[in-house]
Amino acid sequence: MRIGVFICHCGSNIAGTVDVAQVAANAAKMPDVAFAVDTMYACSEPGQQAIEEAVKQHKLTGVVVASCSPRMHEPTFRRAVERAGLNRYMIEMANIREQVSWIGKDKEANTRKATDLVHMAVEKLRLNRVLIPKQIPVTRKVLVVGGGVAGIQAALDCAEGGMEVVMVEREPSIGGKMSKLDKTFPTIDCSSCVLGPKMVDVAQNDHIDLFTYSEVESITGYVGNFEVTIRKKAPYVDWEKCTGCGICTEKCPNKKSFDRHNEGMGTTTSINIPFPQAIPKKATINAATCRKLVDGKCGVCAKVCPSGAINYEQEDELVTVKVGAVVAATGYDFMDWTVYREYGAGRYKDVITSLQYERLLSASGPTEGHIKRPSDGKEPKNIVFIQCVGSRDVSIGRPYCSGFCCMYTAKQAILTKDHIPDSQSYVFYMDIRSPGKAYDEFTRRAQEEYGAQYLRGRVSTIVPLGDKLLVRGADTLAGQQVEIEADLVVLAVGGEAAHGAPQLAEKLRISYDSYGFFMEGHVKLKPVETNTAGVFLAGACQGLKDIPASVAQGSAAAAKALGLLSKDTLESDPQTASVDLKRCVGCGKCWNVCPFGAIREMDMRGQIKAEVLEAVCQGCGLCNATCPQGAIQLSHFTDNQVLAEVEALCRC
Amino acid sequence: MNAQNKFISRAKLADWLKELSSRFEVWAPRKEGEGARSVVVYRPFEAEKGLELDRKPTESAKHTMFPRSETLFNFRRNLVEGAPSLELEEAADPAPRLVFGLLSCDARGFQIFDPVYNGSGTNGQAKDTYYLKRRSSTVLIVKSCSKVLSTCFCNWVGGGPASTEGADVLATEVQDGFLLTPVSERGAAVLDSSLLAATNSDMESAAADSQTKAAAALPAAPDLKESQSALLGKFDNAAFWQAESSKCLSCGACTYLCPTCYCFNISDEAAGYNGVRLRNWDSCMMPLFTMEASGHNPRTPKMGRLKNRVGHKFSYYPSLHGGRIACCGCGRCIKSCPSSVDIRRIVTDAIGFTETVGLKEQNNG
Amino acid sequence: MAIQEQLKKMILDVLPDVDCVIGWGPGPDPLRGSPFFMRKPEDVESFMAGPMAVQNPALFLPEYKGKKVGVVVKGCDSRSVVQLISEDLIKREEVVIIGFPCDGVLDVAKVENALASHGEPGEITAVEFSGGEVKVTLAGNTHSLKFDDVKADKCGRCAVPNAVMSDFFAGIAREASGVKDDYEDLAALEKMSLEERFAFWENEMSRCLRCYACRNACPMCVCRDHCVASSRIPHWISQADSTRDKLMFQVIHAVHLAGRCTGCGECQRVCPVGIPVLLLKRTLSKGVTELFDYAAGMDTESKPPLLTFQVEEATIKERNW
Amino acid sequence: MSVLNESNNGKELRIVGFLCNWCSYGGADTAGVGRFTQPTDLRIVRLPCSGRVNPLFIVKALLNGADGVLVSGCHPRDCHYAEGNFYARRRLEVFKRLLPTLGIDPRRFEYTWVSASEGQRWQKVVSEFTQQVHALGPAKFVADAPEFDVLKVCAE
Amino acid sequence: MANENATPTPTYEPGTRNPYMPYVATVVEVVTETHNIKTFRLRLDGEGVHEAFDHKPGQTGQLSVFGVGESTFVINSPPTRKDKYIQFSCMRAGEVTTALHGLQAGDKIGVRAPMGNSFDYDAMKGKDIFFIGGGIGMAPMRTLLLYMLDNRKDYGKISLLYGAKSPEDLSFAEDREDWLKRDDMNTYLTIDKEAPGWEHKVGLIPHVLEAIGPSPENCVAITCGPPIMIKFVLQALNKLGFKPDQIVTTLEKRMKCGIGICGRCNIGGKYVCIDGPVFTFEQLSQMPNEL
Repeated sequence: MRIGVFICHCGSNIAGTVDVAQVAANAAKMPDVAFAVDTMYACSEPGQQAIEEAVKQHKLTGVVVASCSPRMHEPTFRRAVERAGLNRYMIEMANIREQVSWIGKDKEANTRKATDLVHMAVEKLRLNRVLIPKQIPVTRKVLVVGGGVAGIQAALDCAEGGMEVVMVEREPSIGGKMSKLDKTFPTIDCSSCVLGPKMVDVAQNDHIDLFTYSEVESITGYVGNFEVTIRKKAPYVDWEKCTGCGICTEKCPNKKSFDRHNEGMGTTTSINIPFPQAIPKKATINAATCRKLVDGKCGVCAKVCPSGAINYEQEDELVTVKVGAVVAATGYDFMDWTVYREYGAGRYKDVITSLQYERLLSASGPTEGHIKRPSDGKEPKNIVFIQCVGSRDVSIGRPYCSGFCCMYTAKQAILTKDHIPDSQSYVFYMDIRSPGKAYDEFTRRAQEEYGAQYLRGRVSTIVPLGDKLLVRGADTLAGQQVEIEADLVVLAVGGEAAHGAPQLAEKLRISYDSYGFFMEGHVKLKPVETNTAGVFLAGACQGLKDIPASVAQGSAAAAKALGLLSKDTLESDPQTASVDLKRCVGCGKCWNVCPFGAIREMDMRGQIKAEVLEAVCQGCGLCNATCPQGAIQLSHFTDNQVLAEVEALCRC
Repeated sequence: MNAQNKFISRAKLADWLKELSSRFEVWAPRKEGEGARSVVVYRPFEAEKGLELDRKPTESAKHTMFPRSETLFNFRRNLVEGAPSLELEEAADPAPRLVFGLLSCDARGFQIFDPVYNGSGTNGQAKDTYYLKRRSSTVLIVKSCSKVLSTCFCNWVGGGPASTEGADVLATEVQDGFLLTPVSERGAAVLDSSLLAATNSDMESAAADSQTKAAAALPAAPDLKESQSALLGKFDNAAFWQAESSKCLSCGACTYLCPTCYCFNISDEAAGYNGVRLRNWDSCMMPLFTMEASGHNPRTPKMGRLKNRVGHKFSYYPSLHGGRIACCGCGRCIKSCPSSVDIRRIVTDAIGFTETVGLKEQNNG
Repeated sequence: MAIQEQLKKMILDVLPDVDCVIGWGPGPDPLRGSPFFMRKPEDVESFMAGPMAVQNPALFLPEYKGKKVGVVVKGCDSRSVVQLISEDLIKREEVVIIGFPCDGVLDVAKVENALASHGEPGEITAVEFSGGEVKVTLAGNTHSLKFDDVKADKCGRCAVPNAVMSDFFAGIAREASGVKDDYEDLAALEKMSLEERFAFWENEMSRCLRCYACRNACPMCVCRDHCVASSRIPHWISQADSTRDKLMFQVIHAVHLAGRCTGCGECQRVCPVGIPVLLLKRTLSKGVTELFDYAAGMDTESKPPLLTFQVEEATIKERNW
Repeated sequence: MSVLNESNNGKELRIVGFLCNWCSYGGADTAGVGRFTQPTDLRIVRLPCSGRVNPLFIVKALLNGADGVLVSGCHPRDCHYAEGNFYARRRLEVFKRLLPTLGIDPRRFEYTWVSASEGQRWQKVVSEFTQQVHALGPAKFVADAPEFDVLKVCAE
Repeated sequence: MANENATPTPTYEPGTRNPYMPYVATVVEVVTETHNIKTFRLRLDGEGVHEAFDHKPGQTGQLSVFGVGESTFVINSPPTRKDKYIQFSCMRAGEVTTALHGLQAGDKIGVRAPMGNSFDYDAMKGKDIFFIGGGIGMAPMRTLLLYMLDNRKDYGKISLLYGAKSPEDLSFAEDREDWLKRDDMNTYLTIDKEAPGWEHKVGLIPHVLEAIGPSPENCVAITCGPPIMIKFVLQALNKLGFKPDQIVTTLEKRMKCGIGICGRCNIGGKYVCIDGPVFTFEQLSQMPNEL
């Protein structure tokens, strides 16, 4: 092997505290090193050209670049050696900037350490092998999980791009949280007027196959070739026949069902269509409350249904589809605010959540847009909004900012004044967080034009006082305690990952954080990718965000899916595990631990062996560390490569 | 040989060995390990670590002549102005050695090595210089056995408790010391020490007596002449070998304790530019011994390997070396076998002699 | 002995349905038994159980995968069988397990050591067991040894004298002794300083012949013919007579057995040069027991703890940096 | 002795780090970007996941003369590969208990979790671990076969 | 006491050649034959060393990649063509061959050669020769074939049947062209399955051999290739009337020392490294069955 070593000055970033010329001189003595030089900026165009030229001139078969972190420039140098005719895996980097020059000033020690790191890279490189990606055929279809605004946007963009889309939504209608909103900030546009047409587009798009009231049962396969089983929950209504006329919902005798769409701000019938603009506009029976289903007595809806769509015998149905990519857009839910016992913990009827308030504001809501407080239906005059209920509160394990509450609270304060001109809104806040186009102006308008009184401080307790609620809190700016007699208290409850998100993540084999939010591939650079190839994220499932950000991420995820599936085949990353069939004894420890199901048992002339599905393997190397005889090796990080690095440091 | 027999008392033995240490790297048996785990091994002599001459050594003295691991040569690769270069450097010649207290079977073991390592296979074209250098410069002082174990069968293969084959000096325990009989010139040369005393006729007769007694204690030896053809005749008898090998673990305990097993492996170890080509003990009982790069292995099942070990000793080797059996009957492979595989039993089973040699109570199933 | 006769009858009953029954038979001298493969009814005559049933016959089971075999097991052996089944290294339906109540087995090395002053142990001509005594006839004289003094170490801490799992069981199950394994065997080592322990291993391992009897006698070694000890890809250790590499191999063996070792002790028993290699495995077993309250080979449904995990580990405390 | 280098006057010890690429290696980078000064003893081997760390790598290093070994991965639940560090946690915890039996001070080996954003934590981990190893001093190592003397890579 | 020792203890004679020390050689050229076969042309270093090197067709050598190890290969250039280099062809299979495949011109390599026996080309004089080679099995036969072509007048009719899975798996492109052009030999090439642009025979070697139907009269068949091919070629030759002593093959075994000591290449009492690699089937039939 003939290795070229390039020691980067990175201007003075490295050269300032590392004797790069000395490192290059040391490198020249290392095994198989045919050429070693220091270079001003290895990553610059002339720097890369110098590498390419050296490869050709010195007939190099491998390159070590000692510069910044490989997390930064490994792809850059891979491309450079590839241009020079080498395989892109015949390069190793020694991180002598982040891990040497920037963390110590002792030039001698740094030079020694840099030399060691270069030596480790050289020893590893000597065992690098040419790796060639495999081509895998793909199914050009995208699964979108979640029919909120992010999912809708992703589905529409994918369909627009000519891709087939399967959308799965667990509620009977798509629309998500946005369909429950009355207006949107900062323009006070009607939410359903904005969202409605998009929902209709989904229904009408030939490329989109919509499964509502359905959930993802299981996912197998791998990028380009997922197989998804969808559980279509039984609505006890044959949706092929249901016209959405709504007669059943008028006649249903049980009107005390929990109204999910209205966040419990009213009740509904056992058979219902969640809201007038529902897509699809089909009736669903609530099996928990339907008298026919609970005790077999009733059957009114079946009698009145003009199309004979009611079917009490209906059962869940499993449907299997093949897709090439998945967009997870499962959105968010609200944290359980009843942990705040000081706010009544659900005991006081007139302490409601902001989404409940949203339904009170909505013309299609239970009060037809009249603000009536839940306890006695009276129009409230003094309304207290409390922000950061379950956000930025370490004491209950919710240290993060939900991001959108400041804005919707300002919106609700404005709308309150619109609905009840003689009302007074009080907003207890910690900080007003309104970074966004026209956002800060909006919160100002709430205070300045609509007279909402903003109090910087937390509420310590709410106690009933007659038919009012006494809200005690601090105004930290005035430096005093305040007490407000409120008719209604609205809590800006913080969000958390949608219920069931971790379970879905397990099915998708993607990571999630301790709040259940899905982990993106890279915080900065891969915000919609995940660590499972072919699975992308859109909307609040990745982290709480407002509508435009969700829509943007929906489009971004669609773009990623479209890009991924733009070709008939995919290139798999060849840094995968591979089995030495001569040495494998088929003990099965590898396939038992593989987090991705990428290893399966196979029969080779009567002997059991392990087989790696290269397209599924993500290259974690857990199997490699598990296999007792080392018959399964992770390419590019083989045992011998790691041992070579260790020995380079330790041989004594 | 005109040299005189000599006597060394146990009390002076260590001093004599120390004296010899100025001329030789002296090796002798000593005890290692604690309690029930203790074993007797041949090690470079260190007076303070003692000698163990009462228990039979657990391991053979093979490694004193044929190290478990030895350097064939060092190599150094380099790039000189971009051009590869290579230097090879042969290992240094070994220092003269003296092994005290090896058993007569151990010494006879080297005689199995001799023709092979002296290039018999290539008509002397390729002689194993490493072995020959050691063999030429090593003095063997054999201690005759006064006791016989149930696993001993040196008499089956032409040996005896006081055989001098391969020995330079024979030491026989008498009174409170050893009667030293020079067997070769170089043996005689090491007996030239003021620490050694002259012998008397009591000693001489006691020694002769002890040797005779030990020889008599050995069980009757079957005639193994037929083993050559009998084992070849059984070569394709899978049922025979399967039964004989069922309990074999396929480990190397037998071959590594054996004074006559001489198989080795050659492997390179390198760090950076520097490397070393080693010759290490290997065992035909190990599954990978004959594994080819293609994955093909002519001796995949363990019975093929046991067959080779027994076959080599009692058939193939004798066929190449004038009928000499490549086993010295020390019985270590039997005594230390984890599964009590008994090579005597396999050979007599093959010849059909088992009943006649009193091994019938054993059952290999 | 009644149990021995019962076992023979069971073996004869099982024999027609299996390739062979693995048990114990006579060895090269009266002190040494031997694994015994019974294929024909007449073979069964020489079958021996009791204190001479030293070896662990479970070792051989994976070789017979695909065929049905019978195996006679002591309690400790049965744990190996169970562990093999739980790891799918053998199939439950391919093995007929015959158990018996075990009173402990002989440690040949201990007998030899106890008799060391009387002469070479190879001269033993008879061994008899009665009433807690072992009567050994050596060079014409009979010596009595207390069985407790010469039984295998593992028998002293045995909590499973009867097979954990069996298809047939001879005699009446022995009442568990209630012995708790307190890892007393580690005590001597634990008394040493770290430096002494290091020197101890250097010294012990320098004697290693690399015969790999320890590995090949281990019923839980899965790699069989493909051990990393001799592979170059991966190249964990050299073939040289290097104490470092020899110790490395013992660590490899121990780490591969962590959470899987049933403590049958065969590795240590078979070492021809008396290296206490079991200590390493026992250390890890102790750790696994403490951390995961797990003992290998007690349950075919359990998973070796290092091949699984819990999101919240109750017993693993993260170091506070 | 580490390679091609002149003696370092015993000021530095040999500490090998096995870091997962996604979290801890990123954390070390973050510490670098933040210019968080650290001792120079540690040399990092980059691996995809802490689950890739075979405990035997650690023994190999310690027997070959490393004075300390540090393994760091993503925090539990944050594994890039979902489960790798869960396995690593169990294996490393069990493994740590083997070291005293071998006569190796278990404080020469630590494992921990550092995320890509925890530059300061990384600085703390490295500093404290280095200090801990320095307090123990240079490690003993098992002598290798004399045949391997030629393999000792020393100063040119 | 007299020395009853019958065998004298052998001694080391100073100056005895160390059979384990390889020649150092330089890779002159590397030819990529197929996706997994490369040919290495080597010249022994040191003044006069290469010139003094002498071997016979069929003999083998041990090639060393230092730091990786040694492996046995047949010398596949004839002694009549060694002025520039000696040649080995290696199929990539294990660690050593993988390392060999990484070599470039100019690299250093170790050679221990020649070793083992050779084809009995003198006894074959005046006879017809029929070579049957499959895949890498062409390598040992190439030496003898070229040797015979270089001494063409000594031999009768020379024929070659050389086959592989596909056209891409055939080695020695240059030779093949020459062999096809020559009028002093018959060359048959075959591949297992039809391939575009293929103008020669299609079919498995034993079948093609039967179709060609060489006469056993005064003929020696020499065959090398994978074991399964040899098995069926042997059946075909039997059918055609060839006797076991008319059929010659070469064996492959794992070898280390190459001088009959280390003990792994034996088949009974025969050591493939010194008694082989060339055997007639007559000889093989008398050896234990352990291939």
